This record gives sequence, structure tokens and C-alpha cells, in this order.
Amino acid sequence: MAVNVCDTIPEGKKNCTMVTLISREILPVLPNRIKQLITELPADILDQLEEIRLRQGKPLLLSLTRDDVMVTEQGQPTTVAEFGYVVTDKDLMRAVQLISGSSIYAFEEEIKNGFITIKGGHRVGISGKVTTDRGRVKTIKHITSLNIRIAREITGAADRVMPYLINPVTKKFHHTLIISPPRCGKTTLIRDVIRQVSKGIPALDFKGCTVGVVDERSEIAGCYYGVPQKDVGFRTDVLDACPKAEGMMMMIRAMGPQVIATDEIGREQDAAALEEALNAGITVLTTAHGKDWEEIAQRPVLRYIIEQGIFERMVTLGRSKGAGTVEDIIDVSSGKSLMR
Amino acid sequence: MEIIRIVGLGLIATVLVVIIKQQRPELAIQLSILVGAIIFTMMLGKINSVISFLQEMARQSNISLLYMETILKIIGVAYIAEFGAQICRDAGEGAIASKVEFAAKVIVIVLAIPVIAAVFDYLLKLLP
Amino acid sequence: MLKLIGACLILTACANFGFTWAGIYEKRPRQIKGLEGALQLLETEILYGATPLPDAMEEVALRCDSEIAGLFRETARELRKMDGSTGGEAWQRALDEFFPVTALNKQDVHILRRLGSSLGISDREDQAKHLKLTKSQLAAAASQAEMNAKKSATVYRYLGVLSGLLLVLVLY
Amino acid sequence: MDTELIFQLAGISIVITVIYTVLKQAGRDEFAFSTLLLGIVVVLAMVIPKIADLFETVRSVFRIY
Repeated sequence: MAVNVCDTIPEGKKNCTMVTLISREILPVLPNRIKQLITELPADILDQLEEIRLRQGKPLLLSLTRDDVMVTEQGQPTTVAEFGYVVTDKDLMRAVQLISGSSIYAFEEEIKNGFITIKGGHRVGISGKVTTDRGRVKTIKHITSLNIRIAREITGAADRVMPYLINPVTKKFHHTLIISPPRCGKTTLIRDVIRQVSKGIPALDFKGCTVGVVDERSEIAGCYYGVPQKDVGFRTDVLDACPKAEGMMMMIRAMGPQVIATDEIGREQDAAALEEALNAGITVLTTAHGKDWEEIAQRPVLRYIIEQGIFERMVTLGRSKGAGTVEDIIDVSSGKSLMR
Repeated sequence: MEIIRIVGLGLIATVLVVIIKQQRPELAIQLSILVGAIIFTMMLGKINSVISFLQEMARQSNISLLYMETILKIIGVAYIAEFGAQICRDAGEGAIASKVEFAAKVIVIVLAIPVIAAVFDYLLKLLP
Repeated sequence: MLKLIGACLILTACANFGFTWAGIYEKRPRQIKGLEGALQLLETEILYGATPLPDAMEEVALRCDSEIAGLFRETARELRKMDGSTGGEAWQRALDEFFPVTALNKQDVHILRRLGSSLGISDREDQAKHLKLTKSQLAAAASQAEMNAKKSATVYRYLGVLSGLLLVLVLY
Repeated sequence: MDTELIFQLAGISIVITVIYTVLKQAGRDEFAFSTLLLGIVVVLAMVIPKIADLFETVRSVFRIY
């Protein structure tokens, strides 16, 4: 049984939220010409919009849920590259300035990491000519590509999975690993799980508990100047742009969380930090890149973590019914699927 | 009293001219010209009455009016020339002043020619 | 009597004009110095605080000389509008609006304009370099303005009163 | 009426002298000079009618036509 989390939201509401979201949060950071082109697009394309890609000298590309589309000079969607509006270096320069609020210097760290989070929690990926200093990335000098990823916040995305993640008897949250290939709604799901855990779920008689989010890539909470732009619940503390292992230790030391949430674990230090959290009696919620758990087990660190029996639940996501389809939920101790 | 007024005016004007002369002689000259012109004009009214009296006398004593008028003209020319020459000399331009005076002398002689001619006529009549 | 009142009016008007003119000459070095200080604050904000431009501008507006705070406040306001204009453009627009109410001359504004084109488009060190350059240019302008002011302010004050007097005398 | 003119002229002369000095001190020599010229012209304009008056009177008094 596979469920698309997007289906849980009424169609009309989704439409209007998407268009207003784009006009309020995405358009202000686009250069005028591109802004105009996107404003003129029909609402159903805006509704499916996931990424806006600006590449110098290449046509403006909009990634939609299923395919991608270009925009002609007249503001019409097209699939022929030759007709597409070609992004100029001026467009890119303006876009970079607008994205950084005309303060590129304030985002040096972010640029080193390859992305900037803008207001509303949307991430903008950057690439171009990198200058290095003693073998380490110093800054990206000539920015030639931008990828504006529209962070969809789907309240209620986790409604279907929450019952499986909470122990019906002890009313405690299980250690959970979310496995998903890229662009399948992993972050959307973990964000909503965090929100629900933080707020509590009256229907399941689950009282909210303190959540510490170590948001290394500013993706879960979408922090803009440290303030979460997404609803992650009121019992949630966010360590923005903090290395995971260190961040988890910081959280454990001082913030006293009952649940620690991070995204994309995979390094050795992460495993050590996870164990530390377990020892402190903290529940862990995290994600990993991969198709399913067999694939995950190929990677030594993840395999080690899984073999330790840390996780009690594993949620796999896929695109079989659009982004955010929950493919499976596995009870690790018995190895059985809970959804079938 | 007219004279008090004029002397007072002259003194004040002198003080002013002296003050200005140190810095800007060209302006001082103009001031002195003005003062001279004003005092002159004031006095001309009086001279007018004197001249009228003289003319009356001449008419009563049957002296030819031609002579009377010539003399008056000569006095006028002399006055104006004196006025101009004085100012030039004040400004330190003695050369121009003497030229003006020379011109005045020539004009006076020219004006006096009819009178001189008359004198010669009489002399020729007296010497047969 | 009427003549006297008129004479007084002309005299005060001319004197006032002279004093205002002198005031402008005296204001300029002060305002340039204020600008220098403000840019120093901005440099600190950018170099050590990495404060985003709108916030940095507002911070500077609060802390700098009140005479030139308007420039920074206006820039911050323009930036906050989020109407697709970059920091440089906001700066230029603020300058256009702010310039007429100051004693700055074209040369000073030109220095500031040049700063605008590099505002916010590079990393911290680069920004600091640009700000330093602008500051040194302003410092040169300030010392020149000061010399100018010393000479000109008194002259214009005298000239105002005296020309008033002259006018009165000529017309009296 | 005529005495007033003397004071007016003296005043103008003094003011112009001061302006000239001030401008000269400020290093605006050409300005100073033009002010002076202007002053002389103005003063002349006031003096010349007076002289014309005088000459006219002299001519009428001494019957020089």
C-alpha cells in the first residue's frame, strides 16, 4: 500500500498556497525579467514547480514534479531549448545579489557549502568557479549556475506514518530512519514528523516532547538568520548549519532534548554521536540517502548503525505515485513491513 | 547761512575722500568731482543774480550787449575749464590739467576776437 | 520710513544669504567627516559582524551622525522593499534622494556613487577594501573641503552683508 | 538732496573697497576686480548726471549757447 503524501491536502488549497508562496518568497529574489516570465506562467505549472534553474548562457529551466519545462521570451512554457529564454550573466549577477539580500559577504560560509537559504526556507544551490585557499574552498568567485529549490511545506505529510512511529502502549516515539532517494520528499516528511512530535498528537494520545534539530544544511527548518521559516513545532530547538556530530553533542549537553532529529547521516562521527544520544536516553530521528534498506546496508557506517539495532522503524520513500510516496514502513526488530 | 553749509559739506567730503583715497583713489576722485559739482551748482544760482544785475547796468549805460555777452561767455568757459583742470590736477594728472587750461585759453582768445577787433577799430580811428 | 524698512529687509535678506552660503561651506567638511565615520561603522558591521546590508545600513543610520543618517536609512528602506533592486541600486536611489539636502558637492557624490557599484557584491575582505578606498577618498575630499571652508566661509559672510549694504546704498 | 548723494557715494565707495579687500584676501582676485569695476560704473552713473547738470547750469548762466 503506497500513499502519496501530497494527496492528503485538498486540491484547491494547494493551488492557492503554491502560487502565493512563489510570489511572496521566490519572486523577490529573481531578476526582473525572469520574475516577469514566471509571473505570466499558468497556475498549474507554478503548482508543480520544484526547482528554478538559472545557468549562464543556457535557457531558464523549471523543474516540475514529473518533467521540466523552459519558458519563451513571451512567457509561454516550451520544451524546445532553442525557444527558451536564455539566462544572461547580468541575470545571474542580479539573482545572486538579490538572493543574498545584497550582502554576499554575509553568506561566505554558506557559499563555501554551496548553498544559501533564503527567506521562507528555500535553498538556493550555487556553482561556478571556486577559489581555494590551501586546498580548502574559499569562495565561489564566478557564480554561473543557480538552483532555487522551492521547499514545500506540506502540513500533514506525516499523518499516515505517525501511527506506525509511536509505540501504542508506552506512547513513546520510536527511533526512526527515513530512507529515500533524492527529491522524494524526505525532508518534507521529516519536517512534518518533527512538527507532530513537537506539538503532540491528540488523536494518538501522544504528548509533545522536546525535539532538538541539528540542521546541517538548513533544510529541515529552513532557517533564515537562525529563525526557522518552516513550522517545526513549538517544542523544537534548531541548531542551524551545524555539523551533525558536533551539533548532536551540543544538543545533548545543554538543550535536553527527548528526540534528536538530523538529516542524512553517513559518516563515522555521526554514528558515534548517535550512540552517545542513545546512551543519554534520547530518541533518534534521521534520514539516509538510498532506495531501500538493502541498498543502505551496503554502506559500512550505516550498516554498522543498523546492525547495532539502534533503529526501531524504517520508512522508505519513493516516487511510484509522485514525490513523497511512502513505499514501506519496516519494524526493524521483526523485519516485517507494517504497511502490508 | 549758506557758507556754513558749504564749508561743512566740504569738510565732511574731504574727510571721506581722504579715507577712500588711501584704498581706492579712483573712487575718491569721483567723490570729489561730485562734491565740486554740487558746490558749484549751489553757487551758480547766486552768480546768476549778479550777472542779471551786470546786464541791467550794461543796458542802462548803453554799452553794446555784444561785449557784455562775450565777457560772460569767457567767464563761463574759464569757470568750467578751471573746474576740470583742478580735478585733473587732484588726480595727479598735471599734464592733462595744463592741456585743458591751454584749450580754455585758446577758446577764450577765439571768443575775445570780436572785442579785440573792435578795440583795433577804435585805435585805427584814433590814429589817423 | 517705508524706505528704511525696505532697506532693513534688503540688508537682512542679503546677510542671511551670505550666512547660509557660508554655512554650506562649513557643513561640507563636517558631513564628509560624518560620512567617513559612518563608512567606518559599515565596514565594522560588514567585516566583523557580517551583518546583512539592510540591517547593517539601519545599524549605521542609528549610530552615525544624524545629518547623514538619512542616506543609510533610505538605503535600508529601499532594500527592505524587496522590489528586485540590488544593494547598489538602492544606494544610488538613496543618494539621488539624499544628495539635494546636503552640502556635499558633485565630487563627493561621485565618490559615494562609485562605492555603490561594489556594495554587497563580494566577500568581506573585498568589501572592506572598497570601503577603505572610499574612506581615503573622502578623507582627501574632507581636508580639501576644510581648507576651502576656512577661506570661503568668512568671505561669503562678509560678502552677504556688504552686498546688502551696497544694494541699499545704490537704491537709497 | 545733494548732500545725501555725497554720503551715498561715500558709503558705496567704502563698501566696495571692503568687498574688494575681502575678495582679494580670499584669493578671488578676478572677482575683486570685477566688483571694483562694477562699483566704478555705478558711481560714475550717479556722478555723470550731476556734472551734466552743472554744465547745463553754467551754460544757461553765462549764456553760452
